[in-house]
Amino acid sequence: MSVQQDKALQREKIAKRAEREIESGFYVNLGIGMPTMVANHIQEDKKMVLQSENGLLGIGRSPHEGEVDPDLINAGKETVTASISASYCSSAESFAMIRGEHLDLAILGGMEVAENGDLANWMIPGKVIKGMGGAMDIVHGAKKIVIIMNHVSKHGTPKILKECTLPLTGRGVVDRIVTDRAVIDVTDKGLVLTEVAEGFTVEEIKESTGAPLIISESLLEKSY
Amino acid sequence: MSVQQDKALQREKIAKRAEREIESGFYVNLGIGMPTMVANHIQEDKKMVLQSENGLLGIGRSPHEGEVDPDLINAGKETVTASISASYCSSAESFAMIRGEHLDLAILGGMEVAENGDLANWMIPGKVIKGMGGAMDIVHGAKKIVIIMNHVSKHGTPKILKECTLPLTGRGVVDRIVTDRAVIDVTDKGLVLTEVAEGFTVEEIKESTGAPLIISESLLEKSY
Amino acid sequence: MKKIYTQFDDAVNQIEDYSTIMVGGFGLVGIPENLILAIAGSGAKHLTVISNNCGVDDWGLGLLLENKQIDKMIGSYVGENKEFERQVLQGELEVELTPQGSLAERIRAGGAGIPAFYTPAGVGTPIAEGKEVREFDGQEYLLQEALTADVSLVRAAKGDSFGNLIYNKTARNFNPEIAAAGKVTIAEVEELVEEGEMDGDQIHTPGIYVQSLIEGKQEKRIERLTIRQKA
Amino acid sequence: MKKIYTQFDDAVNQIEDYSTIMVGGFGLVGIPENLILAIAGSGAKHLTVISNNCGVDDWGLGLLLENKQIDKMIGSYVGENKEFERQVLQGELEVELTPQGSLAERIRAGGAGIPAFYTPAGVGTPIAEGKEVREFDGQEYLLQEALTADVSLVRAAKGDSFGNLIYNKTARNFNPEIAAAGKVTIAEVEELVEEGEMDGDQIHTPGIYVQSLIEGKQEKRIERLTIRQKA
Repeated sequence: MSVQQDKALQREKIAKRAEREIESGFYVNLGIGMPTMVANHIQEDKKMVLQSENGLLGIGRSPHEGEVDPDLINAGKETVTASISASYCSSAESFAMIRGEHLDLAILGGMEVAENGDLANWMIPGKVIKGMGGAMDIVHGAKKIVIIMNHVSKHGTPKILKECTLPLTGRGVVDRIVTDRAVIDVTDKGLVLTEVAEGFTVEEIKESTGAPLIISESLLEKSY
Repeated sequence: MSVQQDKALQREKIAKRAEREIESGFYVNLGIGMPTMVANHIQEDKKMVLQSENGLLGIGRSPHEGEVDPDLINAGKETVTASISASYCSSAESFAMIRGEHLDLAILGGMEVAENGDLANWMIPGKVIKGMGGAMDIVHGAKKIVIIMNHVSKHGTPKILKECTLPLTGRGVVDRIVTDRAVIDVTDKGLVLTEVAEGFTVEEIKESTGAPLIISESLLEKSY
Repeated sequence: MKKIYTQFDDAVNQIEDYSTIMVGGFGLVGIPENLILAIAGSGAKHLTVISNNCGVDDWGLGLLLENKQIDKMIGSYVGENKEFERQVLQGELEVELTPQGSLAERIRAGGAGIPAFYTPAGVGTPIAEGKEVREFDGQEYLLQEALTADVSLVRAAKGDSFGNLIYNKTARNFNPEIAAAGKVTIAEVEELVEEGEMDGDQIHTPGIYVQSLIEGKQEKRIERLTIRQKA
Repeated sequence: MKKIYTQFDDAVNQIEDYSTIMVGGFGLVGIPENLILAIAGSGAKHLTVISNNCGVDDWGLGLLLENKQIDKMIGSYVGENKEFERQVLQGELEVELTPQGSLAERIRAGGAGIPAFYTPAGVGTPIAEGKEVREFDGQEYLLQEALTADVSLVRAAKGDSFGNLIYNKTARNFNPEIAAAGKVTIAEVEELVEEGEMDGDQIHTPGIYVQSLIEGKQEKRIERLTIRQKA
């Protein structure tokens, strides 16, 4: 298997596990990038509504060729369709919806997460700053914030840390981390390991995590 | 002439003079009570839009009997119609429009006006407080605030004063006062008498005003 | 997707004693009249009510006053109601008056996750007492805090099973912002329509703000009938 | 009642050097593309531009960058544009990044006469530097101030001679709030309709916010065409 294929599989695996966070009846915001992939895995029987922060409540599937409407895009600027119950609003109204915590869940990408729930996912010092877009608002804007990312960086170093080294997107905002290796909850007592992915041991997770882990009493192994 | 008729005529006279404040192209809010009467005097050739703070931009005439829509009222809770270009909005949006100073003019009633532009028009201590409604927002919400009222109280005492004695609706908010006797501008230098109504002399105006008056160099006598 | 009630009594069952409720409407226009009637019948007491007005003596929120179900009222104008006056004078009812635009904006802030904002309304008036005054760009402004409610009651012309709402004319008034500011929002709709029947560009309240709906027929009483005589 | 232009060059004639302009759109969707083209042709320089994004290299606000007409950009994401990056690195262009929701709310506040408000976004991040942080109900919030502009440029699907506007789908985005926040607002509309043709309940931007209009045809370039293959 090529490195490329391997990476793609890893992303699929994370997206599939993240899908389980979505309950029927939920209003959900999916961040740009890997979180968008979660949409492809949503089980048919789940009735949920996807919000796009540019001003669409009710994202549908991608359009067929003849169906493309240039006035209809998601927050990743991709052409989309709208679901049957969809409504449009201004960006100010859309972020009012977000900030007012009317969303049940946001699934976002991450660069680093700290044991207190700090999140860094928008800039790397020394690189040109492109902007935070809606990330800083969304991390304060859902009842539950789930971060999905690889467990370690491409250099093999932990991305879950005692303290973030990168500039923050939000302080103490993360509720759960879903990686290719494990599911970890951010709690008042510290990080709690609740699930371990197939192919990994608790020891391996501990070693590849840059902060102490409490092992949940109801730990699930080979969970996904 | 009965006192009643006399009062009604006086109100008509004030309303007619106040109508001259409205220019073609203006967006205007008319307060509840006497200001509402101004609408009856608007010259046909003036194209202007009346705003109602409950959420209607473009008040039309009163409905004919068969035309009444219980969902369509003005801020005085009277049934109205909507003009051809009318739009509806929420009260929050309507007051955003007001607060953002998008209106050109508001014509409001007054109990007392002070020489610095302070306005009192919402409560009399000792009487039951009914509430300020939209008055405190509107006095900050138009490019020009014109107060229309009788020049003196029913006891004959001045309503234009050095300082208001009643609790304020807004501080330094009034631009112009139109009464049954005179038109007075609030300026940095003090109150400036610009027009005197038919039947009154400058001396009489001075005597019935509770604050010093500067006489405008371009004073109009018998102006209305 | 949303809970659809068929009985108004059931719809308001979740309103408990000591709840804070927000109620849409301006005067008697746009009020959720059947939901209010049901609360009057429910016996829920010690309510804090946030609404621009408090109905009239025999209709709208006036019915809850009559039943002494309200402990505190937050609004901008309460002058249409004799019983209101009596209860205030007797010390039976607490009142918090807020300028109408500030009230609307405080409710909007509540739904929008804005804890507080500055507004010019009320500076230099009795309303400013105990509130922070701050200068921006040479002008003074008052700090006003957000309002939210345990339960919000709104009325719309149309609603669908996803909770999307469309209001009619000036019956919109406080309803959209109140729908967003309730932890739980119940919508009384004149007509429940099929999903997809409302154009997404024309929806005033997106369904995310609404937890349950009920269809009903309103009396739509008119407070000040004003008629133009035919020439 | 409103000024109706027939030439885009005339419409933007009032934009002077050193003006602050706000421009509607998210990515390339909903941008007033012909008005932007006209500014590119007008030679107006030293502009401060407030817009969520800054176009792409050869379209939208990217055209003004190419011409070095922009001194300062206030937005939330500017990553689609290589020339932007070059000018920032060379110190030719000043950038103020604001979280997208705070940007939208700052613009709304500008049009709504709210000088400042508190928001949770950015607390504990580099964005909070130099800004007041204040606690409400045990949570920390950042003070953000309103944004206004000398001239606002928006695009709508429909407009009438009273300045009323209706937007299409996600082309609405920042346009309604930007229309309200400009001292002068120019609307580029796909279709100029007769007065009375738009239902008053469906108007997104009431005419009070719009000073002039111009009808035009847009290219509506697509940034990220995403297609579902037929099964």
